[in-house]
This record gives sequence, structure tokens and C-alpha cells, in this order.
Amino acid sequence: MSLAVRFQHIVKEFGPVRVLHGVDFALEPGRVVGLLGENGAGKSTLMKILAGYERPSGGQLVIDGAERRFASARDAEALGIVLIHQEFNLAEHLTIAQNIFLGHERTRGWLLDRAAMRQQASRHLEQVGLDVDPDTRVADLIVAEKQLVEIAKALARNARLLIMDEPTASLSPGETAKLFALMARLKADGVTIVYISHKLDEMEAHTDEVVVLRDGKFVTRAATKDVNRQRMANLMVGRDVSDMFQPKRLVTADAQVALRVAGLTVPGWVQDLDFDVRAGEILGFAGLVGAGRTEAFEGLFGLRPKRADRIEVAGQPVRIRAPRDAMLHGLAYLSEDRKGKGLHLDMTLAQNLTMMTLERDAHPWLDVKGGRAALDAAIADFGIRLRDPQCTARALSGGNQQKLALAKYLRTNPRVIVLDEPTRGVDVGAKRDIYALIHRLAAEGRAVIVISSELIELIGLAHRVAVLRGGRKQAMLGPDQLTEETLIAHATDTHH
Amino acid sequence: MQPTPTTKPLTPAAWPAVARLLTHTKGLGPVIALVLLCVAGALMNPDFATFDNLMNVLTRTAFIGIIAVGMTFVIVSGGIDLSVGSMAALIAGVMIVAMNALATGANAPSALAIVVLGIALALAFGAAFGIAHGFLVTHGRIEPFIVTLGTLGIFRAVLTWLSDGGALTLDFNLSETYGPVYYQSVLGVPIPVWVFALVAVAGAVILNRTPFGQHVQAIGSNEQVARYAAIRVDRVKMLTYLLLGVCVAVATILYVPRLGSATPTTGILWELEAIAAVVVGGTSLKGGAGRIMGTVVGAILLSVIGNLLNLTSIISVYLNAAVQGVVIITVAYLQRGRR
Amino acid sequence: MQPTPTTKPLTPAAWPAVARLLTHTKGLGPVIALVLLCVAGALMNPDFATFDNLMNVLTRTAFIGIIAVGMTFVIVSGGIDLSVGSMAALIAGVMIVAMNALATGANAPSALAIVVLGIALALAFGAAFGIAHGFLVTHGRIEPFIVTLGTLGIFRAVLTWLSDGGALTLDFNLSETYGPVYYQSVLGVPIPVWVFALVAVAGAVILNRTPFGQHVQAIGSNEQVARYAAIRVDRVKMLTYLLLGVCVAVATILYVPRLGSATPTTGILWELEAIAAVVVGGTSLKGGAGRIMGTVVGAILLSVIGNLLNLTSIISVYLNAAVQGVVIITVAYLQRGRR
Amino acid sequence: AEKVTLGVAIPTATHGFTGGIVWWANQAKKELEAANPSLKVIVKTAASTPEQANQVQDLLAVNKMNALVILPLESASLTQPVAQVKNKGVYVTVVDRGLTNPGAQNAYVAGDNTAFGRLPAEYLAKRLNGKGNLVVLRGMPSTIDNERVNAFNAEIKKHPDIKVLDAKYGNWNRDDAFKVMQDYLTRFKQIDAVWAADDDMAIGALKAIEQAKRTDIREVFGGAGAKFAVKKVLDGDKLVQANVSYSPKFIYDAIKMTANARLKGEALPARTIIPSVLITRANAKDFYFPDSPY
Ligand SMILES: Nc1ncnc2c1ncn2[C@@H]1O[C@H](COP(=O)(O)OP(=O)(O)OP(=O)(O)O)[C@@H](O)[C@H]1O
Ligand SMILES: Nc1ncnc2c1ncn2[C@@H]1O[C@H](COP(=O)(O)OP(=O)(O)OP(=O)(O)O)[C@@H](O)[C@H]1O
Ligand SMILES: [Mg+2]
Ligand SMILES: [Mg+2]
Repeated sequence: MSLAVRFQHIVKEFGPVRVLHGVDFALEPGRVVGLLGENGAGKSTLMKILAGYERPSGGQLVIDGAERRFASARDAEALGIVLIHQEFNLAEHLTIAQNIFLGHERTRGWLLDRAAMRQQASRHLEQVGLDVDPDTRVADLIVAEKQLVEIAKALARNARLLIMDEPTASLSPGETAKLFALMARLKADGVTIVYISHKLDEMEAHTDEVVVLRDGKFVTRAATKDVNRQRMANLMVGRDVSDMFQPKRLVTADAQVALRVAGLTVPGWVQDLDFDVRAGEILGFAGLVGAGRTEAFEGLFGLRPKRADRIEVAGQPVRIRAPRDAMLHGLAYLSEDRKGKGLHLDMTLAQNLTMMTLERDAHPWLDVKGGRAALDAAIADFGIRLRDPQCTARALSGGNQQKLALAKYLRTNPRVIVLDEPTRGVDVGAKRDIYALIHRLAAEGRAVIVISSELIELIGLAHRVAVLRGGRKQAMLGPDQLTEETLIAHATDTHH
Repeated sequence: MQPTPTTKPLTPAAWPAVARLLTHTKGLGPVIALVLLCVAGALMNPDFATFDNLMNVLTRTAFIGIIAVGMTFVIVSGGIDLSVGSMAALIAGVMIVAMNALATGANAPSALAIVVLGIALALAFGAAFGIAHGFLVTHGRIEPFIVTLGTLGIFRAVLTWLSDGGALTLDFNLSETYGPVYYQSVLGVPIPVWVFALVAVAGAVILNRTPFGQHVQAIGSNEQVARYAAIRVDRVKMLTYLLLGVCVAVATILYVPRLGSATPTTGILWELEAIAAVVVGGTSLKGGAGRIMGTVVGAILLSVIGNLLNLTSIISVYLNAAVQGVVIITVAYLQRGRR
Repeated sequence: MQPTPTTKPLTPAAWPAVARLLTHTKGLGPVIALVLLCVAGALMNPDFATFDNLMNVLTRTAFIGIIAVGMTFVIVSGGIDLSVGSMAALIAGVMIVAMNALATGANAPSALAIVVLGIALALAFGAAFGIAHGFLVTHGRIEPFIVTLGTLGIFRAVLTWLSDGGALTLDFNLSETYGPVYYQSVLGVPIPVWVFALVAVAGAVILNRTPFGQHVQAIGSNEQVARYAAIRVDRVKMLTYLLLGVCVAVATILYVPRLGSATPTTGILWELEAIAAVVVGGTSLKGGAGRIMGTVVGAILLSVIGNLLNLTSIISVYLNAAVQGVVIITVAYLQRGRR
Repeated sequence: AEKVTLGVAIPTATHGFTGGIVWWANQAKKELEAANPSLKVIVKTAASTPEQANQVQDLLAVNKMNALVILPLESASLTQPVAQVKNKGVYVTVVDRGLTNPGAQNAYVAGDNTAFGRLPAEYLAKRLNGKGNLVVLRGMPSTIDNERVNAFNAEIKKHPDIKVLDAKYGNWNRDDAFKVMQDYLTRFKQIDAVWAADDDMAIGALKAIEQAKRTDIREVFGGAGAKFAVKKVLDGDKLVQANVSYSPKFIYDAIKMTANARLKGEALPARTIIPSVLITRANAKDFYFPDSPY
């Protein structure tokens, strides 16, 4: 029942821009294939073509020996090809059950069979380990839960070929583990799986073979057992990527406390959180999804209601009622949701980049030239890969959007910068760039707070890591306590 | 993009139940406002609370209410229709002209047959106008606001031209036959109220219990997602306008026997009333979600305000519109928690 | 210490020029329509192309045009204002009442002083109404459509009450002093046209060349992202309504000397005209992006249609509105490529 | 003779009465142009005051009119614009609603709004024998409506036993009149007569009474002599036994008078008042024009 797929010289152009330059390779049935490539390499585009969401500009798609042209995703689904999108593809106003069956509603006569849909939805939610009422509106879910709904939606389609485009980018370790168990079951049932991720350890552990794309071209394929993480990274980037993390610089004891927070409470999320961070220090925040890390900082920055006993910036007590107060005090918070909160997808890159500093740079009219110059500089400095600097942010690949968002927030020249999941969905090369940037920011004397679900990242970067669980600070771990085991133990309350 | 909710209960066991309760109370804003208004009305004037007055109010709500039910679909799908008032007027005009013409022929059909033909004609025109709107919006890719602003002028101009600027009046004999459609009661309840109830129930079922209704909501919520789910977006949008066109026709079919005439002022500002009913009822103009029952309550609420103002003389007549404005804003304020 | 990198820019020499050209052609839909219409006009009636007629058209466009410039800001930020027509009427009424009252006192100030005071009063009222809208929309969290539908009724009702249902007429002497504001020309161009040009240029500069304008666009494009980018969303929205209120006041200041009176029908349907000008000019009602110059062209286009219909008598008078409807839809169709 | 270009500026046809105005204006144009090759009549309809001001401007700037017949949408608002064209040598005849500055017009032709209000009051007072309850449906808030209602009230005041229960706006519109009348019927158990102040509104009121099957009402008095209302008077309707003339035909008369006078180079009398007359069964046939839309 598995599907065999062959890409024959697939070309894809968006207007004048060619993003796939004739891709040739085959997917053998019944295997788990990891698809690797830098941000913007064309992985998502190729898979959208396979699943019928995009039409190729040239080349053929051969499935089980027959050439196919899909008019829509429905045609691909009829053959059992199902794609879990990298971007959420859910109607926010509808419930989970409605989303899962959107376009495939079960009916009894003319009317919807809501009971059956609810029941089946519950079953699929259970399979992906999401314990939420299927009648919940998707708008009321958090990012990770939406991701699980996306997976449940794919399960409801009875896939023979399942494509997962970075499904774990926003999942915590526990949920990720459940997902891999699910993948193993599907594989045992004979489902072919294409798995896209920038988490190379997952690639190593859960794929049978890897295929590497670079700049819209097929580079190589290899059995997973024959390549290690290092080799995968090098194949993707096309050059040697080693030493992801630089050595940590010492924070001198007399360094000023840049931010001190005491008794921060965000109703419903966080209780009595205390922490401080010094100039030049990198402070990590660890915790499971739902631990309240994001909410803590959204509260701190005036993005949701909060109380705090005391907030000090550089020793001075301050009040923060709105994000602008925070900005004026030299604080910056880069959200984990870069599409919904980080970037104006329909505005140009230069507009996005300069959005927070317009007032500072205006004299009194906008500095349009300066904005363009700043964009050129940011493109070079942050290694943003793009084809047309006049395009809107939507046209950038995910990793490049992240770099642009970082550049945007850094233009405010913050004293304390909070990065929420800064490397989510970012390729290894870019990850390394971002890590180097974080080091540089600290070296410049800024305080950096990194919220991350990737423990390796926290261990490699941070001087100290705060662990949150259920909205409370569970531990503050110093340099000598930073191991994956301790972090997990504190995050899951199995530390005794 | 929907903003993430600001608060959320932490206990996993409790929250679905609470959430469901909230979903149900959320829609109560207009209902509470309506109840308050009715209590106030009954206190101010005992005649307000009589069955006859209630039926009068419901009967006159029927036109706008039926149109508003159709409008709910269009708005939920992310569209809008400004032309409904002139569309109703033009359909009324066409109906009257056609029926009169049929009645004057040498071997004219029976009055009943003519009325039935007239009704069929009205439905056909409503459907055709709806399809035209849908076509311009989907294939022409023109904003619905502009399309229907344009047809608003066109429909009314054609009616004015048909009627030479005066009134088109239904033949007296036909009026006699047709009149009961508006004036008759069944089980004590006037026919327009029955029809209104029927349309409302049908609308609610279609919106919430059929795949089409789901698709309408999905398109309004996120058109891209709907496209990805292989929903025939253009077809569904077209159908929402068609549905609205038919609702306008049904409203007109009830309207014509009331006064038996159409003039260039027929239906003026009905679009604003219908849209206001929809929005007061809790449907967002941004699309994505809506409640037919909210719309029905909204339409009744707006009628009741007018009725109360007529039944009392506390306020200067000049200020009637101000009272309506204040009530509309207040009701919207009461239910603003949602969004 | 400055984290923003200052490395050498990658200068691919060609792209800015090409991009700029593209940006400019995008907006040409309405301009082309306007040119076509003008050519047709000149062919049908040679008097159309005279300087006097041109000035007449521009002068009468000034009211709606100025309001439409303010409306562009509100629409770009994702809002809407249905009340502008009644707001203009009420401001006119208040102005006239106040000026007449000042003129009848025992030791009344000079007519000039009274006119200046009246103008100041109009601006103050416009600003106050705008702030009230902004407040209800931001702090009250009520949909702008509903807020301004409500105030539409309220403003007009208050005017009707002020005027006892009749007309408020400016004192004759004041009219003499104030008249030139509308009827005078400077360098051959009537004052309203100068004011319109000024407002348009100021609007374009504010929207495209100031931080505030960018913030307006950012909020319309995605409010959540704007909030996270430390933009004071409520304040900016408030300012857009304030700006519109002031624009309405400016339009009213030009309107009063023209007709010298305010009645309960003053300004009826101006909101639709202003919104139509904005949308015909290429601004989407969904917000996020808009062009002031498009709005200006849109407003002129709508006036020219009316002017042409007045200049020719090919079509039955009853069908004027139909012609306008057809032209609006056609223009929208011509520029639908965008988005 | 000199070429005459006659501009006619009137309101858009939005209800029966204005519909009649437009029809009669076009009627005059047809007849006059057929009879006089050197005469051109241009009819313009406007929905709002500024639009009408624009039209007056355009008629002069572009159509080069030398005579104007205008039925202003608003007296006060159009005084300035009309004065402007008169100053440029256009002969101006104002119809129905006089300008606030009579210097802005050469001639004035009008119906009698005072009589429009006074005659029904006199008639109803007599019909009710000076005792009873009245309800009133007003038009739209405007100067004309005020004139009529004031005249009506002034006359009714002379009869202390006649009570006006309430007067609400029916907006010269059948639908609104229907609703308001329905609610009057709910509210007042004894109504002796209705002054609907316009024949369109009278239709709405009649339908509401018919629906409520009320028998206390003895008379529904409309106004302006619409053909269907005059027909009812002719036919001896139970509720509609009288009307007051206020025919849109005065626009026809004004256009004809102005055109003929201008063709001969003469002036019109400064004021021509076409009297409003009480229409009863006796004289109804003189006011019945079956071809007019009104
Ligand atoms: N709709 C579009 N219009 C224009 N360009 C596009 C569009 N979609 C994708 N691209 C471009 O195509 C290229 C490939 O994008 P794609 O999303 O396939 O990359 P990816 O390999 O999935 O990257 P990531 O790892 O960041 O998800 C990118 O340069 C992107 O900017
Ligand atoms: N009891 C619960 N029932 C259902 N969902 C829960 C519960 N507790 C927590 N969650 C989900 O976990 C989410 C928290 O994730 P969120 O991202 O907001 O927090 P976080 O600590 O910043 O985690 P991360 O940054 O790793 O995503 C909550 O929004 C919530 O929906
Ligand atoms: Mg991708
Ligand atoms: Mg988080």
C-alpha cells in the first residue's frame, strides 16, 4: 500500500524567481526519508508540489510509475498523499473538530454528523497526545497545541505518504517523543514518511535515509547510518560547520545588574517569579510547553495583565505598562510567533526592519534612504538570504524571517534582549550565526535572555538557566549544573 | 490572525466545561439588552406587552430580519452587500409591472396563477441578482463593498425609470388575492412571522449543520486555509450571495402585498438596518463566525426600539435617531468581550 | 555599542529604479479611468474641457475629497467611519448657531472675528467628535462600524433638534464676510481647491513620510505585530479618528459659506461617497495599505461622472445613478490586478 | 427671436410628489421644444442640496443657459448659488420654495403651504364637529414640513375640544407611515381622524387601519392631490372624503410661463401663487390627471 514517488527535473518559479532548479530523486516506499536543507533551499516548496498545493513550472511527478498532475490537494489526497504544513493551516474561528474535517465533512443525509466527527477527532487527538475538547476553538489554542491539531488532521486523512514539514519546531520533548512513536507505528503500517526538520539529532535517530537539497537543487542522498550530524550539516551548508557554540565569556562579579524582577505574577500563568540578569550575561529559561515562560515575559513587557513587586533596570525601579515603556527602558522582546507577532508579512523588508525605530530616525520625515541602507546592512550582517530586497516579508523562508525579526528588534539598541525560541525553524548554518550573534550581544555588554525548548542550545549558550514549571521558578542552575538530565529533571519535577 | 487569548484557566479538567458555558453566555449580550428593553417598554406603556403589539413588531421585523439572515452568510464569509434595499425595491417593481401586465391581457390567467407567477419571478430575479454579485466578486475580483455600492445605484435607478419616478401600484384585484400573504394569520400568528421563523431556522441549520455552512465560516476565517482544504471558495461565495438574493426576494414577496406598491424610496437604508441587525447580533464584520439567532435577536431589538419610541412621547421626535444610536452602541458595548 | 551593523550595502544598481516604476504603474487604474472619462467628456461637450468647468468640478470635489483623505487614514488603520456626513451637518449647524448668537449680542465682535471664532469652533468640534469615536473604538472595544453607525444617528438627531426640523441659516452680514472663503480665487484657483490640494499633500506626506503614517499602515496590516513592536496602537487609532474629525471640520468650514445653512438633510450619504472615493482610489477596506493620491483621483473621478451627466442629456435623468454605479464597478475592475 | 436655453433644476424622484414634479417637467420640455425650435430645455434632477448647487453651476458654465426654473431642495442653502447665476444675467424663476433673499430671483411661482396645513385643519374640525382626537403624521424634518404643521396647529388651536394626540415623522414614506400608524393604533383606543400630511403617507395609514379593523376613525386626510387619492374622493371612499390640492403640475406651469415670457423677452409677475384648494367629491374631477405618475 506504500507509494513510490519520483521527482523528474522539477522546476518551480514564483514570477521571475526560480526556486527549484530541476530536482531529480525518488522516494522509496515504506521508508522514513529525512529532507535536509538550509532555510530557503526549497524543501517546503517541493513538498507542496508533491501534495498538490503548488503546480510545478516544469518537470514531472511520477507516482507508482504513472505521471501525475494534481489540480488541487484533493487529487493528491485521493492517492493518499498528505502534507502537514510548516505554517499553520487552520481556520482560527472554527473548532478543532471542524478544522480536522474541513473539506471532508462527515454527513448524515444533508446534515453534518457532528457526533461522529467529534468522536473521530477525539480519537486522533488522543493519538497525537493532545488532551483537549475537540469543540475548542483553534483560536484558543497555543502554538504547540495547534501543531498537534495539524498532525491529527493529517491522521484523519488516511495517508499512504505522509509529509511532515518541521512538525517538532514548536513541540516539547514529551510531545516530540509521542510523535516519533506515532511515526514508528505509521511506518510499520507501510506508510512512507518524508520528514523535514532542522533538528539534526532527530534526523539521526528517526530516519532511514536523508536527502539533501541546496539552493533548489538535489545534492545527495545517503543512508542515515552512514552520516552523522556533523556530516549532515556540512552537506546542507556546502562547507564545514563545526563548533556551533563559542566558549562562554566570564561575567565579572561587579558587572551591573541590567534587569531585576521580583514577584512577577501573570494571572493564570505565572506566580511570584524572581530573577535578575547582569550586563554581559546570557540567562536561559527552560521548561516544558505550558510552563509559562512566554507568558512571563509577555506580562513583563505589558503585553498581558500582570503584577510585579519590583522591576529594576540598571538599578532604577521602573514601571512597564505597555511595550513602549519597555522599549524606552532599553528592553526588547522577540516573540516566538514570528508570523503572528514578529513581522508584518505584507509589508516590505525595509518597513519591517525600521518599524520600531521610525521615531528615533525620523528628522522629522522618514529616513527612506537610511532605511534602505539599514536593510542592505542587515542583509549582510545577519546573512539574510533573499532574491529581491523589495519583496514583502512573506516571501522570505522561515529562517530568514527569523533573522529579519532579530535585526528589527536589535535596531532599538536594547540593554536587555529577550529572545523567545530564537532558533525555531532555523537551519544549522543560520543557527550558528544566531548563536554567534547572541555571544556578540553579550560581549557588547548587553544582558541576553534566551527562552528555548532545545536544551543543547541552553547548555551551549547560557551562563545560568532558570527552570520554570507550572508558572513557578523551579530552579536556577549555575554553570556546573547545566546538563540535559538536571534540566529535564527540574522541568518535569522528577528531581529529588 | 486572531490574537491569542489573554487568560486561560490552568486546570485541565475544568476548563472545557467552563469554556462551553462561556461560549453560550457570550451570545447573551443582545438577548439581555432585548429583555431589558422589553421590560422597560412594558413599564412605560402597558400596550407594549400585548400580543397584538408583539405580532405587529415581529411582522414588521420580518422583512429586515429575513434579509439579515441572508446577510449573515455573506458577512460570515467575509463579504458585504450594500444593495439589498434597492434590490428589494427593484424586485418589487418588476413583480408589480409583470403581474399587472399579465392581468391586463385578453385571456388573462386567474389572479391566483398570476400571484404565483409573480412570486416565482421575484425568486428568479433575487437569485439572478445574487449570482451577478457573486460573479463580480469572485471572478471579477472586485471588493464586495464596491460591487454592491455600484449595483445599489443601478437597481434603484432602474426602478425609478420603470416607475417614471412615481409609484408602481399593484392591480386592485391582484391585491385582493395577494393581500392575505401579508395580512392573514395562521394559528393566530401572521404569515410573515411564520416565514421569518422558517427562514431563521433554515439559516441556522444551514450555517451550523451543513458542510456548506462550515465552508462559509472557514472562508471568512481564513480564505487561504479554505483553499488548501480544497473548498471551492468561489462557488461557496457565489452561493452566499445567491442565498442573500433569495432572502431579499422572499422579503419582497412579503412586502408587496402589504402596501401593494413600489416607489423609488422603497427599501432605502434597509442595507444599514440589515447590517446593523447582523452586527448587533454578535457577528463580526471581519467574517469567520456568526450566529443566525443573534441576527434574529438583533433585528427584533432594532424594531422594538422604533416601536417603543412610537408608543411613548417622552423624547422630542427630533431625537428618535439619537436614542437608536445610543442603544446600538450600548448593546455593542455589552457584548464587546468577544471579538 | 551600537548593535546595528554598519557594513557596506549590497548595491545591485538596477533594482530600485525598476521597483519604483512598478510601484507607480500599480496605482494607475483610476488615473487611466479618469483620463478616459475626461477625453470622452471633451468629445461629448467641448465646454467640458474649459478651465472654468475644471475649476468648478475641483471646487465641488473639495468637500468629499478632504473628508476622503481623512477617511483613508481610518480605513488604512483597519477602521471605518459612517458618520462623516452627519458629523459635517452637525458641525455646520453648531457653527451657524454659535456665529449667529455672537452676531446678535449687544456689543458683538466684528464679523471677521466671528467668522474666525466659528472656524475655530468647527475645528474643535471635529476634533472632539473624532476623539469620541477613537475612544469608543479603542477603549470601548466596539466595532468602528457600529460606533459610527450609532453616532450617525446621534449627530443627525441633534442637528434636527437644534434646527427644530427646519434650516439653520447664517446671518446675512456674516455670510457676506464669510462668503469669499468659498467663492474667492487666489491666482485664478478657488480657495477650496487650494485647501483640498494642501490637505491632500499633507495627507500623503503624513501617511508615507512620517512614523505616524507607517504606524497606521502597520496597525492595519497586523495589529498584533504592531503591538509587539511597541507601537501605541490605541493612541495611533485615536489619532486617525481625530485626523478624520479635523478633515470633516475643514470640509464643513468650506461648505458653510457656500450654502450658508445647515438642514437635517445636509451631508446625507457623504459617508458612502467618501468611502467610495477611497476604495475606487485603490485602498482596500481590509486596511494595511492605501494611497492618498489614489483617494484624490477617486474623489475627482466620482465628481467628473456627475459633472458629465449634468453636461449631457443622452440618458434619462432617472438613470444617472445607474451610470455612476456602472462606472464605479468598471474602475474597480480595471485596478483589480493589485493585491 | 433670441435663442433661449432654459435650465430646469428639480429634486430627484424619490417619492410620489417629486415623481410628479419630474414627470411634469419632462412633459413641459416635450411640448415646448416641439413648439419652439429656438428653445432648448435641459432638465436636471438632484438628490441633495450640494448636487443641485453643482447643477446650477454646470448649467451656466457649460450649457450656457439664460433662464433657470428651479425648485430648490432647500430654500436657505440654494440662495447663494442661485444669486450667483442671476448676477451673471440668467433669468431665474423659483418654484415652490422661496429663496431666503428674494433678490436672488426674478419670479416666484408657488403652491400655498400654509393653506396645505390650514385647509385640512378647518375641514377636519368641521367634520368632527369641533370635538375629537387627532393623530398627525409629519413629513421629513424640513422647513416645508414645519410651515404646514404650524399652519395646521394654529388652526386646530381654535377648537379647544380637538386634541392632537401625537405628531410623529412618517418621512413622506408609505412604509414608515404604516409603522407609525400601527403604533398609534396600539397606543390610542379612540382616534377620530388622521392628518397624514401627504398622500403617500395616507396610503400607509389606511393599510394599517384596515389591518387593525378599527372603526373609530372617520377620516384620513392626506394632501397634495395624488391621482389615487383624488380617485378615492371621486369614488366616495369611506375614509378619504377630501384632499387638498398641491399639484406638482405647478412646475409645468412655471416652465411654460418662463419659456414663453423669455421667448418674447417679457418678464413674469414677481409672485404667482397657485392656490391650494380643498378637493371634495364635488370638484374632484378637475384635479384628476390619470396620465401623470402622481
Ligand atoms: N509564494 C512565494 N512567492 C515567492 N517566493 C516564494 C514563495 N514561496 C517560497 N518562496 C521562495 O522560495 C524559496 C524556497 O522556499 P521554501 O519555503 O521552499 O524553503 P524551505 O526549504 O522550506 O525553507 P525553511 O527551512 O526556512 O522552511 C525561498 O527563497 C522562498 O523565499
Ligand atoms: N491544563 C492545561 N490544559 C491544556 N493545555 C494546557 C494546560 N496547561 C498548559 N497548557 C498549554 O500549554 C501552553 C503553554 O505554552 P506557552 O508556549 O504559552 O508557554 P511557554 O512556557 O512559553 O512554553 P514554550 O515557550 O515552550 O512554548 C498553554 O497555553 C496551554 O494551552
Ligand atoms: Mg520550509
Ligand atoms: Mg512559549
